[in-house]
This record gives sequence, C-alpha cells and structure tokens, in this order.
Amino acid sequence: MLAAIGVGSLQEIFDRQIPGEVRLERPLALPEGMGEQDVYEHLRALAARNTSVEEELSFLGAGMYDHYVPALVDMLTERSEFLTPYTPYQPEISQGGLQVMFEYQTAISELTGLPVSNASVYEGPSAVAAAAYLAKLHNGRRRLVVSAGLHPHSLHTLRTYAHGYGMEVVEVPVTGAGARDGACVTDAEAWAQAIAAGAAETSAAIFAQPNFYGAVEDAAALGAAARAACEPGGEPVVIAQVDPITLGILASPGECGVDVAVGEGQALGNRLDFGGPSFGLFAAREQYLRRMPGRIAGETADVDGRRGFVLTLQTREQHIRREKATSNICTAQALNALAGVVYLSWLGRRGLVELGELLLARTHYARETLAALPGVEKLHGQPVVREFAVRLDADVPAVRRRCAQAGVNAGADLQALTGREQDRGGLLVAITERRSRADIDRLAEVLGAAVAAERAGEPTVLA
Amino acid sequence: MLAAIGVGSLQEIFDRQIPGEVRLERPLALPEGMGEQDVYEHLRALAARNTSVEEELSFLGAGMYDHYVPALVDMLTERSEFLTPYTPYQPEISQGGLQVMFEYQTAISELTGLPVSNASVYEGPSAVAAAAYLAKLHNGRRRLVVSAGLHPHSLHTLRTYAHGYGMEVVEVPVTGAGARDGACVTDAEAWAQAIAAGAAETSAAIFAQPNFYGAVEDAAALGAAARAACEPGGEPVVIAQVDPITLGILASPGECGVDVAVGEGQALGNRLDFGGPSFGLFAAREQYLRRMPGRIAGETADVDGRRGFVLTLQTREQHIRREKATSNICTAQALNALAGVVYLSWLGRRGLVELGELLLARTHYARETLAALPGVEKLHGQPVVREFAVRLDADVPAVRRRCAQAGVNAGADLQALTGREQDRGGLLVAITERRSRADIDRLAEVLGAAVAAERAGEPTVLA
Amino acid sequence: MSVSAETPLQRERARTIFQKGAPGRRAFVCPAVDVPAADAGELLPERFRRAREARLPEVSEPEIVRHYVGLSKRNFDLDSGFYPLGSCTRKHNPRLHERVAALPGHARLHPLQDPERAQGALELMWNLQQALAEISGLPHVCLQPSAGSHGELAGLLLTRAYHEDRGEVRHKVLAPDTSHGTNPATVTMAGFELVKLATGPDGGIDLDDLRAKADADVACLMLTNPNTLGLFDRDIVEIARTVHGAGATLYYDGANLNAVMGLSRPGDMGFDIVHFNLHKSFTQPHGGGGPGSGPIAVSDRIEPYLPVPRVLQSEDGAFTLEDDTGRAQSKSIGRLRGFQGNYGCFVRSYAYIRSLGADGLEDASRTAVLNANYLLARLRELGVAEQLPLAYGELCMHEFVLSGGPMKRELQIKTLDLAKRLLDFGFHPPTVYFPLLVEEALMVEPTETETRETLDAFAQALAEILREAAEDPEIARGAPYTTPVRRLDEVAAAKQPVIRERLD
Amino acid sequence: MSVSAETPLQRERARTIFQKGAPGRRAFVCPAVDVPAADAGELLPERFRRAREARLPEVSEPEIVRHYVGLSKRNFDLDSGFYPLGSCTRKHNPRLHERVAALPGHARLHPLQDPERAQGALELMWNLQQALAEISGLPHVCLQPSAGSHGELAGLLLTRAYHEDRGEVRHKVLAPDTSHGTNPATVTMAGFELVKLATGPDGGIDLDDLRAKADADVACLMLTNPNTLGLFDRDIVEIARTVHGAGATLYYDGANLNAVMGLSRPGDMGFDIVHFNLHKSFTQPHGGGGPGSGPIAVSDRIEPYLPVPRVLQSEDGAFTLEDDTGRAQSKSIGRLRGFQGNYGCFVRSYAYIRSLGADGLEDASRTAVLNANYLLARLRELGVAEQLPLAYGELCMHEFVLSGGPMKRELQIKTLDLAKRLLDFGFHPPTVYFPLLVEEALMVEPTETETRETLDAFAQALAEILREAAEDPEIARGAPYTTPVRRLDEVAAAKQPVIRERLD
Ligand SMILES: Cc1ncc(COP(=O)(O)O)c(C=O)c1O
Ligand SMILES: Cc1ncc(COP(=O)(O)O)c(C=O)c1O
Repeated sequence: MLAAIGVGSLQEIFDRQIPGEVRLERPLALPEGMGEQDVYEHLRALAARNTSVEEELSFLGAGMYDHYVPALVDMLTERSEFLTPYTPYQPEISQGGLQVMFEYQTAISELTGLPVSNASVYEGPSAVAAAAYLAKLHNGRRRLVVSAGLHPHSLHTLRTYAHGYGMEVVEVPVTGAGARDGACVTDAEAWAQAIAAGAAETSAAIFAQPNFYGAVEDAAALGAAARAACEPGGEPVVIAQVDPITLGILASPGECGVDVAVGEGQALGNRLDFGGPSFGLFAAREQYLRRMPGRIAGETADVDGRRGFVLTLQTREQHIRREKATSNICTAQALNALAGVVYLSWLGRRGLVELGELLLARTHYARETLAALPGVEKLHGQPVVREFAVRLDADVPAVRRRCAQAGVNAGADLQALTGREQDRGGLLVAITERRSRADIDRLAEVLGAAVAAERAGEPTVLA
Repeated sequence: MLAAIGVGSLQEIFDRQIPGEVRLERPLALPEGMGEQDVYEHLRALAARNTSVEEELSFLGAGMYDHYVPALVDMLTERSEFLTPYTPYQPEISQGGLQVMFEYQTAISELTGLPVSNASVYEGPSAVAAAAYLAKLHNGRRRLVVSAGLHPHSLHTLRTYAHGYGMEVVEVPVTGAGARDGACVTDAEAWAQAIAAGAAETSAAIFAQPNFYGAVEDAAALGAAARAACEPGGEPVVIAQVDPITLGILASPGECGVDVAVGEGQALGNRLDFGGPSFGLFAAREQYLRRMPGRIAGETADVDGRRGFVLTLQTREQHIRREKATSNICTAQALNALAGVVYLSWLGRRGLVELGELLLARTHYARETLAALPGVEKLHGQPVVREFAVRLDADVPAVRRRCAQAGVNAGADLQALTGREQDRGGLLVAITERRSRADIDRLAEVLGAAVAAERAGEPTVLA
Repeated sequence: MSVSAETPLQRERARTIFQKGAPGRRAFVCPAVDVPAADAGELLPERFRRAREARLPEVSEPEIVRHYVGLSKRNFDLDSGFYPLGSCTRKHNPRLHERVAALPGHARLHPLQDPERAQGALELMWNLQQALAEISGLPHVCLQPSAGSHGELAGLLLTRAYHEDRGEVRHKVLAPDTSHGTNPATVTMAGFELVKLATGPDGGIDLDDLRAKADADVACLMLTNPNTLGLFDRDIVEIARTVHGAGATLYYDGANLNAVMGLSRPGDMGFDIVHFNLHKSFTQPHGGGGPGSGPIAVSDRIEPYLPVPRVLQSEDGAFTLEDDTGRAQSKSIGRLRGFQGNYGCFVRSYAYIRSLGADGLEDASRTAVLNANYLLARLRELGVAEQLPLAYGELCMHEFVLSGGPMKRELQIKTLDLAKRLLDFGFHPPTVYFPLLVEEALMVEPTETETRETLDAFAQALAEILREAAEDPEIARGAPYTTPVRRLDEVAAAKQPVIRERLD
Repeated sequence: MSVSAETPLQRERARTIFQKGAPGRRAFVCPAVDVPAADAGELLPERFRRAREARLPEVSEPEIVRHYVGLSKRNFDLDSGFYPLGSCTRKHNPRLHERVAALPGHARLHPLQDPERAQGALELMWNLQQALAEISGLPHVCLQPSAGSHGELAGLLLTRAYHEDRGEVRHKVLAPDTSHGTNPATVTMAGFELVKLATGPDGGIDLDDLRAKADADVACLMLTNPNTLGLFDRDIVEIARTVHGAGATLYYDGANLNAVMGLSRPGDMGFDIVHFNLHKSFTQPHGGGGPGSGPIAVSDRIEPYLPVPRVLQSEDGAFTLEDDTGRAQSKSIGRLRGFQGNYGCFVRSYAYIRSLGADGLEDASRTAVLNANYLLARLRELGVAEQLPLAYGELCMHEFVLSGGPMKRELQIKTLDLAKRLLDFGFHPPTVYFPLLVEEALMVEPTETETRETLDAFAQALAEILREAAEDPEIARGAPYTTPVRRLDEVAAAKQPVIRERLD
C-alpha cells in the first residue's frame, strides 16, 4: 500500500504533515489493549459493582423510570440495519429510518395532540431549553417565566442555555406543601403576576405536567392565565414539559392549549442506562414548524411515483443554514426514538390508556398506604399518576439507607435534587407497572420500620 | 371470515370434522395465560434458582464446556434472517443459509482432515450412533467394537440405537488407573482381540480422542490395529469421537487414518444451555459420502451462471427416499452449526492453534497443581488437553459439596457418570480459556482444603 | 430498470469466508499464557501433534460481520414474510422467548450442575412435562428427543421394548402412504419393516386395508391426525380399536398438533405414544433447519421403557434427575442423546405455554383452523380453486393440500413453477410435491399468527400468477427473476458433488 | 429481468404502521389491576382527563415485527457495506460493546442510584475521563454533553463564563469557512456573532486573515484539526499563539480526532477546550442518527467553569458525583442536560479504549491515515483523479476532499449524480457538497476498519461510473435504479410539508 501512495514508510505520511513540535513522541499513558474475553470480564466486574433495578426493589423515578421494555424493542434496535447507519442523508437507501421518523412524528403528534413533531432531540431537560430558544426565535423577547415545578435538571439546563442566548429566567414558586388539594402546584397568582410584570418582554411561559412533585397541574388554566396576562397578539409561547407515559389518561397538551410540548422520552421503551441515552420529544402547533430544531422527515414521491420519505425543511438546520440555523443539533437520538415508536406500537391505542389507569390505581394505592404510616404524610393532595411525594418525619438520607439495607430503594430524596429548604423531608416515590401491590406493601413495611427506627434513634445495623 | 367460509360458526368447522367422542369438552387444566412482563419475571425467577457458570467458579466439563462465545455469534444467530427461516427447501431465497452450510462443511472438513462433512447432526452422543448406522449401511455387518473411553452418554446412546437397528455392542475396557503413561486409555490388546474375535462381522471400531478421562489416545495406532485385525478388504469402519476444540494441536482424524469422525460441537461458539441445543459434527472419507446422514449443501450455478448452493444428494434423505433413507433426521441444528462456523472464523487459522496451546499449558498446570495436593493424585499420566482426571482419597460427592459451599464447582464426579466401580474417587476437571491461573490456584486451595477436611472427618458447615 | 437488469444482490457473486481475508488477519486475541512455561514435548509429544494446520479463515471481525450479515440478506425468513410451508407450522416466534432463553441462569447453566443448584431448570422441565401430558392426554413425558424424527425413533424403540418385555417379536410397522418421510425412515432405522397403508377416498386411512394388514407381526401403526392432507381422520376410534386389537401400539406423529390443542387429545383418541415438535406447535424459531425438540408422551403401559433421565419430583417438592447409569436395572430403553435434551428449546416452549395458557392454546388452534379455511375459501372465491382444487374433502383443519394437476394440464405450468414465481411476489411457497399421493401437490399451512390481510394478499398473488400463466406460461417457467440467484441446477450439483470450498 | 422491472422492495409500496392492523388488535397485555378499586373521579377528576384518545396503532406483535424488520431492509448500514461518509468516521462497531452495554448492571442502573451502589459505573466514567484527558492532552474532562454539537455549545458557554469571570465582554467567535455547520450554528445559539476566516491556498487557515480579525472582541476560535479538508494545519502553533495573544480561547472540534490519536494532541497544539465525538473516534453505532456523546476536555484555566456533575474520586478511592444543586456557590456554567450524560455510550467507548489500549488507538489512527492515502493513490492510478482531483494538497490525513468540478464540466454529471449511481453499486456515497468552498465536493473517509479489498472495489466503482458517464451521462443522472425507491422529490416535500400520517 505504501508503494501505491509513493512513500517509503507510513511515518513519512505523518512527518510530511504534522509539524514536529506538536507530535506526541511517547506512547499514550493508557493500559495495554485486551482481547474480547478480558474486556468482557472487566466490564462485567464493573457492572457487578452497581446495584441495578434487578437487584433491589426500586421506587426511584424523578425523571427516569423502570418501565418494562418489551423484547421486540431490543431485537429491532439491535438489527444492524437500524443500529449502524447514520443520519439518512441519502434517502434512497434510508427509507427504513426515514419512515420510522415519520411514524415517530405521527405517534408523538397523536400523544401530544399537537400537529407537528420533530424526529426527537437529545433528552428531556435540554428539550426545555430548546423550546425556549424556539420562543426566542419566534418572538424575539427575552424573558422566560418558568414554574419551579419543573424537574430541577430542566430548570438548571434552562438557566445554562438561557445565559448563553441571553434570556432572563424568572422562576415562579410552587404553592407550599400540605396534604391538601392545590399544594405543590405552580402558584397561580405568582404565575400570572410574573408574566404580566414583564409582559411585553415575556417570550415563553413554561410549566411541567405532572410537575416534579408528581402533582397534576391545572394545565389548561396555566396556559390561559399566561395568555390573559399579556396584550392580545403579545401572548407568550406556552411550553409544557410532559411525561409521555401519562398521556393515555391526562389531557393532552393540545387539549390544554399548549403551544409547544417537550418531554423526556425514556419511559417509552428506553432502558435506564444510568441516565442516557434516551430521547427528548418536541411537538408544537403548526405555526412553529419552520422554527423547530432537529430533523424532520417528510413525505414525498420518487421519480416513478412511489411514496417515499426525506429529511425535510432542512433550511432550518445547521448543515444548510449554519449560523442562521434554528438549532445546532446534528447527531441526535434516532435509535432511541425508534425504540419509542416501537414501544408505542406495542402498547397500542388501548394499551396506553390501560397502562395509564393501572399506574393511576397503583400510585394512588401506594400513596394512601404510605401516608397511613406513622411519621409519613402526603406532601400534597393533588392527583398523581405514577409518582408522588411524601414527607417523612425523619432524616431522609438515613431512612433511605435503612431501606437500602433491606433491599428496598425507597425513592428519591427530594431536597437532594431541588436543593430547596422547603423540600426537606421529601421523598419522591415512583410506581411503574413493574411494581406490584405486593411490592408496594413491602415498601410500606420497610419504610415504616425505617422511619420508626430513625425516630426512635435506633442505631443502624451495617450490612 | 366465517361468511366467506360458509359456516355459521367457528365451532361448526370442528363439529363437522372431529368426531364427538374424541373432542375435549373441558378446558385444558393449565394455568391462565400471562402478559409478556409477567412471563419474563416468572422465567427470570426460575433462572435465578440455577447456579450458572457466572455465579460460581466452575470446572465442570465432561462433554460441554464453558468456552467464551464471542458477541458476534449472538448478533448473527439472533438476526431474523438466520433465526427464523426453516430448512432451505427453496434455494433461490435461502442462499444465505445454504452458503453457511457449505462454509461449515468446509471448516469441519479442515478441522477433521477429512474430505466430506455434512451440515451437522443433533449432537455428540447420537452422532456416534449415527456413525455406527452408517457403518451398518456400508458393510452390512452387525458387530460394533467400542472403547470404554467414550463418553458414557455416547456409550449409552449407541446401545439404545444399536438395539434398534440390530447390532451388537462389544465394549473394550480402558487400562487401569495410575499416574503412569498408558493408564486410562483403550486397552490395545483387548481392542485388537475384540475386533479380531468377530472380524468378519465387525462393522465398526469406535474410540474417543481425547477419551472421557481426558487422556490423549494413540489414535493412529488404534485405527491401524483395527484394520490389522481383519482380513484385507474386510476392515471395519474406524470411527473416532473427537473434541473439535483440541484439533488445533492434536493430530486430525484424517492424519490418524480415521474413516468417520463425529463429535459434540458445543465448544464451538454454542452456549451451555443446560445441555442443548448444540450440534454434532460428522465428517468422513469420500467413499462414505452417499451414506452420510443429514443435510449436505453443494455448489452449483443458476440459469444465468451465478454461483449458488443447494441441498444436494437428497436421495439419501427421508423426504425423498423414505424407508430407504440413510437416516431419519429432518430438523437438525442449522443455527448451532452457524454459530460453529462463525466461531471458527472468529478464532481463525492461527487462533485455533494458539487456543489449543493455551488450554494445553493451563490444563497441564492445573493437573500438576492439583496432583501436588495431599490426598489428590493423577488418575493417569497420559497427555491431556483441556480436561483431566484425578483421584481423591476422599468421598467425591462430599468433597464437591464442600467446594460448592466455597463457590467452586470442582468438576464432575467420574463415577456418577460412568457408573463404574473403578472410577470411584475420580474427579474430572475441565479448563477453558475462561479459567485463569488465579482461578486454578483458587481451585487448588479450595479442593485441597475440602479433601483435607473430609479426610479429617470435619463436619460440613451449612451455608 | 433500464440500465442493468441485475439487482445489487444478484450482482454480488457468492464468495465464501474462505475466499475472503488475508494471511495474518484475525478477530480472536488469545488470552495470555499465564502459567509457567513447560516443555512442549512433555505437554504433548510430537507424535500426537497435528502436522498440517486446519486452513480456517483469516479474517477480521468487521469482515466476519459484513460477510454473514451479507449472507443473511440472501435468506427469506418468517420475520420478513408469509411462510405457509405445510406441515411445518411456521407461526410467529415471540421475541420474549429469545430474551428469557438468553438469561445466564438458563443459557450458562452447565448440564451437569448438581440438581440442588439447578432447581429452576428442573422445575421448568417438570412443568413442561406436566403441560405436555395434559395437552396430549398421555400422562408420562420424556423431554429428551432432539426433534420430531428423534421422537419417532424413541417411539419405535419403546414399542420394541414393550413387545420384547412381553416376549413378543413383531417386525412390521404400518404407516399410511400420506405419512411424512421421517416415519418410514424411522421404521427402518429402528429395525422394523415398513408396511404401507392406503388412503381412502375421504382422505383418511382405508379401514379395509388396515384390517387386512393389522396382523400379529405388526408392532405399531404410525399416524398423524389431522393427517398430512390436513384432514382429521374420522375413523380414529375404529383405527385405534383395530390396532390395539392386533396387539400393536398406536403412534401419534405430533407435527400437526397445532390443529387440535385443547380441542382433541391424542391420548383420548387412543394413541399410546406421541411426539411433539416443540419447534412447530410450541413456536421455536426454526433457525434455518433447527434446532428443534421432540419430547414424547406415553401411556401407562409404555412408561416403564421411557428413556432416561426424566425429571422427578421428590416428596419435599425438590426436583431431581433420574439416575441414568444403572440402566441394567430398569426397563428403560436408555439414552437417546447426551444430557437432558434441548433445554434451550424447553425454555422457549414453556414461555409460550405460560403466555397463552389454556385458553390461548385453544384459541391458537381455533384460529389456525379458521385461517386455513378462510384462505381456502378465498382461493375458491378468486377462482384459483379451478386450477388448484382441494385434493380431498371440503373443509380442512389447520392446513390443506391443493392439487396442481389441472393447472399443469390447462396452463402448462407445474407446481414448481408456481412456487418459484411466488418468490418474485415476496412469499415463501407452500410445501410442494408432498404428500406424494396428490398430483403436483401444494400443502398450505397459514398458522394462526397471520392476519387476514396477509391471507388475502397471498390469495391474490396466486390468482395473479395463474392469470399471468394463462397469458404466458413462460413467465412462471422462467421464475424467479428477482431473487439473489435464479433457478439453480440441482442435477449438476448431485452429479459431481462439490460440498466444500477448494483451498489453495 | 424480462418480466417486471421492479424488485420486490420496489414493488411493495410504503405503508406506515398506522395504516396496518385493525381495531382491537394489540401486542401489550396489561398486568392486572391488583389494588383495591378506587373512584375514578377521585383518582383523577374529569377535568384533568384526556378527552380524545391518541390514535396509536392497533397491531399484534407479529405485525410489528414484520413491519419494522421490513423497514430495516430499506436501510443501508455499516454492517452491510462500505460507508465512507466524510467527517463521520464510520468505523466498525464491535459487537462486544452491545453485549456489555446491555448487562443489567449497566443498562438497568437508575441514574439516581446512590453513588455507593453505583461504584462500577462511576469508576467507568472516571476511567473514561482519565483516558480522554490523556488522549487530548487536556487534564479536565466532563462527559455530560450529548453529542458533538452539544459539546460545542458547552465549549462556547465555558468561553463566555471564562471571559465574564475576568470581567471581559467579547461577542465574536471566529471559525474558518471550512467549518462544519454545527460550529456557526453553535456560535449563534451561544449568543455570539460569527466571524468567518478564510482558507489559504494550502487548505489551512489564512494567517493574515486571522491576524486581521483576532481583536479584543473575539472570544474564541473554533477549529478542526485536521480540518474538514482532511489536512493538518501546519500553522497550528502560530494560530494558537495569535488567538491566545488576542486573549481568546481556542476550541478544538474533535470530529476528526481519528486522524491523530496517540500521534498529536489538541492540548499540546495549544487548544483550551476540545469536544470528542465518542460516536466517531470511539465507535458508537450511529443508530440512524444517534445516540452519540460529546464529552469535553479543558485546560486548567477553563476547569472552574465546567458543567456539573463530574465524577470525583475521594481520598479513600471511592467515587462520587459533584453536587449539582449548589450552583450559586461555584463558577460552573451549570447543567447541559439531565443526569450524567449518555452513560450507555460511555460503556461502549470505554470498552473500545480498553480493547485497543495505547498501541491500538495509535494504530487505529495510523491505519485510518494509511487507508485514506491508499484510496487516494488508487484513484490516481485509475485515472479517476483527472475528473475528480484532490481539492487541496498532495497527501491527506484520515480523509480527503475531491472536487467534482472537472467531472461536471467534462462528463456533464454532478457530484449528486455520482453519489446516486454509487448506490446501485452497493456503496454508501461519501459526504457531498461539503466543505462548501470546494466545488461539487466529495469528502471521503474510509476509516481504519476497512480492508484494502474494499478500498480497491470502491475505487473501481468510481472509475466504472466515470467510464459509464463518458459513454452516457444519462445513466448517472437517472440513478439510482435498484434502491427501494428511486430519486425523491425533496422540493415538493419542503413546499407542502406532510410530516405525519393523516388518520381517519
Ligand atoms: C408430519 C411430520 N412428521 C414428522 C416430521 C419430522 O419432524 P422433525 O423435523 O422435527 O424431525 C415432520 C417435519 O417436518 C412432519 O411434518
Ligand atoms: C467536523 C464536525 N464537527 C461537528 C460535528 C457535530 O457533531 P455531532 O453530530 O456529534 O453533534 C460533526 C458531525 O458530523 C462534524 O463532522
């Protein structure tokens, strides 16, 4: 091969191109390579030092959930033809991937009740920031009014991005805790005021449904209030961060007057993977179509009249429009979105509703059961779908440790995530279809004992 | 659909065909059906009650071995296009499977040094019985002389089959145990005598290489002796049961004058699966081609001259020749054989040799290390490749139980498998490339302690 | 396609893995030798060593992946299209089964693991034994046989043992002329002599022929019911009476069990021995020709002879494996293979049975029969039945057999041509030229997992091919056109067999 | 193909999953409601409930499998053929990576698991951080960004934070006209203004232009090296000096790192911030357009601003995650997304780095460069270079850019036509029409995992297409012919966008 190139050595190719002063003249300080078997054993040993949801009874959620992923999702995502192509730049040999995007867009559009969906963005929290950027492109204003009910990661990500593209983030608190209706939801008055305060500059109004506390918000009212706070024609873009698995039973964003719906897609057929990769869903009303970020597949026909699909509206995208693009996103989450649409097909029209009802019933049961324990009370009385918050009259980290020793991961420490003083004592408990009534009863037993022991000041037994 | 058929109800279709007296008029007494998630959890719970080779340090072998299966084998065997077709009856849409068979046949032919291989039979022990049936078809005689060094399952299976097709099985013992060369191999004198005794009626002479005790036999000598015992022209078919993973370093059947080589293929890229499915390899000299059992792929061309493959010599087979077929086999082990040839391609020409040398070195080390323990001695001094036998001066089941409590499966209880009194105290230890020197040292430590404890009559501590 | 008539798959000529790669290339990296060096001659003396290297491929991982992925694209498969191969029950293979079979607790369990530490596996086998007993109506199950034909062999060896134990020598086995090839082949392999039974005008056993042949030399009658014509033999009770009256056993070839699960049981029909094809009725992926699994179920009188080892349950609920060394002491015919059978297949079929449950299995059979009859009706509606009439009967069970005789005479195309033309339409053809007694036979088994839309499309394709043939029979005779290779010369292949790659 | 010009895939017209199935069909069986019944209105009052059902598909599992397996066959993929898509580093994806990533200890680990019970995952991330630091020559790594462009955004936000912390306001970012689209797009998204730099005649940055534009308003220069022409910028040291002299940061777009692993390090070249595309240099399967992962590495002066959370190691060797709630107290720019990043990708790239080791990574880059230069030489040998000359330079690094200008003028076919005709030859075309400054550009990146045979075959195909075009340019202009669909009307698609299935 060197002769064909016309060089005397491979080194010559480098010597002729890389200046000596920036050549690395020593081997990289990395371990030596290993054969497949050794690498497998090493990675298996690392995996063995993690406690996965297979090895404990886990009620962790707070953004990612242990839903059952049907076997056909694995089978399809592992097929070379889906796993190893790249972005469908050559549509004639990418009809599979393109049609999947088109179907995904249809499914997300149906879920959200909004006419337009892209083919996914990175994941949930950055999708919120991307939606805010769309608002900026749409109306050019600089204020973002956002409910504190968003996932803290979404709030943080939004602030990070907004600082870059120069927008101000105004946070609206949630109402105080307490086992009553209307606790722990976006403070309606503060919401309206915050929007009205800088109405002419309010670009978007953002809330989560259900919110981070598991509480179902009055989404329609929040949207209406946001619009009412502004002059006609000067309404902000109403953005909702939604949980797709709840959309079989909760009113859709489209039904609630939302302009842009975003959300974390992991619950739809994606595994936990310690937090990623997953996908972010992004849907909107028609008028935002040409400002959407990311890939969009569109229908067309070939020269012989066959139906086909292409990446469309590419003039929004970085590779065509460069500094004028609506987003910088390039490599996204095609495979995860595939898992999403396959999962939704598997669930099916009725299945989505049935699953929602099951989650609703079990979550309700779990909340009532836990709230009946001494030292445990509801953090709020709003309806909940598959996650809820309670307040423990005991140190949450200590209680969680006790539960872990009994093989139960009792849920997420609210305050550790939000950093808010008002969330002290909060425990966020997620219920999926994998957690049976017996599992919930076991949680109650273990949590009850842990809270009691902690309140009694019993010493922790080390495992 | 019923209207199209012209019946009033589905039941009518059955009523008109199945006589009432043989209709089952009650539901089957089986549990109710379950959804995917529940079935998964049930099967996972069952799996959790098995101790796999992932959960203990296992030196079990005795016919099936924990070799590393490379990831690409799984990927390929899980592809729908390999996983879900059936026998390639329509060659034009089955070139993938047919070419795989052709490649498999080539690989097995190379491994065994014999020109002809079929596309696999069920598995190892029944392959021996199939080879004996080939001998019967070939020379019409009725005596099978077989070394007691065969795997006991092979001996049993051969007896079962032979009783059916009317052949007599004459077993030749192995030489007595003892840490010397020549122990535990087929008794050469008895072998020659047994063959000579009924020479005119001896259809086949069968031995294993290495034999069940792990001992490398003098294969060339056994073959030569078998032939020498008979009149010229009246030689028996010399059949060897081989272990394919050893064939990178052991003289091939072809080199040893063997007529038919059979063997268990599991070690080649197939998982343990509690004993199956795997595949049986079956190779022979040219003259046996038209008496081979099972599928054989052959090369040909299509009408446009393109190279292609078909099932060939089908006049041997049951679907064409019916009662005159050379075998009754139909559904066989195509997918397992695919795993086999992919594994051999992965291993490659040099890899097969290197792996053989590694096994040889580690097995030697393991044998010497164990034999140095008090109360443990070599069962024989013959060369061994990846399995060897020792004799314990203690109750084997009890020692094995003690080891198991320490997380080590010390190997197979020889006598429990052969049922032979002379094998009392025998332990058969398998070493694969997954068992490192550290693993072997750990075995020595645990086994040494267990033997010592057992000899000292220490009580067993229950885990 | 004006430019080149060849598809990319046609353009790419077959090269085997042995023709790829280059010296020195490899995928495997051998773990380091971590034990003290020893003298090579001491480890393995020269005379035991291989002289000439096996010329295995020398290829890298990317090359292996491309090669076999490429080959896979030259296969048609069930996940890609309709596969109505009669007698083979090509029903959908749920993907859950692959997932559970791959769990390390199943897939990486050594067959000689001590029973105490393999309780999950043994319980699974026990449960499967119980379920198969209930489905077949025969109480004793042995899971060991590797496939249907292996089960048949077991069945005839059991028959032999049964008769021998009673001091009888019987050397004949009866089987109808419609029987599957494995039946007669097994008869010979088990040391018996085949006696063929004629088929009556209704497609069932000719009872007179049976009565004439069922003499004291007959050890067994092997039967499929519904038979390979897709017809349930209405005389089954009389057949059983006749066979038993002659002192012979009645063997049930379970390949067609998919028609009658939960509806009619071989045991209740009078059969003594049955084999199951787990890969058919209980949905194993067929793997391009295996693996399969062929458990057997038997009546009380046959039970003592069953192969070893079966799974037993002891008083305390624990599961064990029968001892298989002390063969001499029992009446068992012994082993038919190594270890316990194709456990990996048991896992899948057990998952299937638990997924469907009692109702689901019955539903599966009902729908299989419905689909077959619907397809038959559609073919009638479309006029296909004129050239391709049903060979016997009016209705069918889970499959049906058409005769291509009229088509051959009227349209000058053979069943083979029709089958090959179907390939261009993206369908796997039915089983062809079987059973033998039907002229130009086409045996169609749609299974219950196909949709009505698929059945309609298949019927349309057949109609279209016949229409096309009426205009120009050469189209079908020259088919297929779009497959990776076109019609292959099978005669040349058999005449001068080339069955491995020539190297160097 | 005399009968029908259509292949089976062409014949089968596209129908979406929404157009399949039938009312009532389904795959999912919902687990039973096992808790006491509660009042529906109490659980969720009517006003919160959905009024109109989402019209998801109604299909059975077999239908879903067929549908998506069928769609998969309408994709070209890396496991099936050569995919020399320039700038995308389409190297082989070892199958081991999928196996280890699927281990439950990785795949089913919840992102909020307590660090004490996720030590394996954190150690893996820590090790990966260390390895990436060593490879880039920049000591501080944050794994969080989701892809390259996300890493770019992080880089510019870090730059902003760095300047702000020093009390400076800088609003311009420089990037060469050869830069990838994500660079300028990120500039805008991060609130900066783009200033383009010209490319000099040698294909590197025009130093005069740089010197003229590197003023006190410049926050950063974003560079790829080797650049998108496949050329290593020989002035890199001078560039770094100029940029740093102006007080700006130097950002390394790591998309082309595959050329220099173990050979030259961005940190040593003077870069302050680099992003990695794990999916390129460190082999993630591209998934049809993701997932990817875009970790960043930075110098000491940028470190204080890194996103949270990173993995830290404490005294006792245990691994923890940085606290990410107390943002106010730190200088961190904050979070860029949820949780810790695309851990599933980390597992694969870590497995890759451990498989190859130091030598192997260097070897990979060496071979990537060798393969690119060999292919270039083959194209010269075959005369292809006359119509498709190298745009800049003589040799190249891991990829090269050809100009289709002469081809367009002499043969009357465009780069697009050439690309489409390559599809009929079974190759994925190179990247086309990028970089923008090359007329009719073709950007070819073979990668190190391709064999010489494949490179030869690709060169032959290009030569053949040019030969064909010289005879009849219509062939290429009408291509492709054999793909499931032929050339598609992209203009119509954008004019009247139909971006979802119409239902009912
Ligand atoms: C009617 C019938 N009997 C027996 C068999 C043999 O079964 P197997 O292929 O599992 O050996 C078949 C298989 O095709 C069959 O269709
Ligand atoms: C040179 C260059 N920079 C940046 C990117 C963007 O990386 P990503 O697609 O991971 O966002 C790419 C990807 O194609 C690229 O080629």
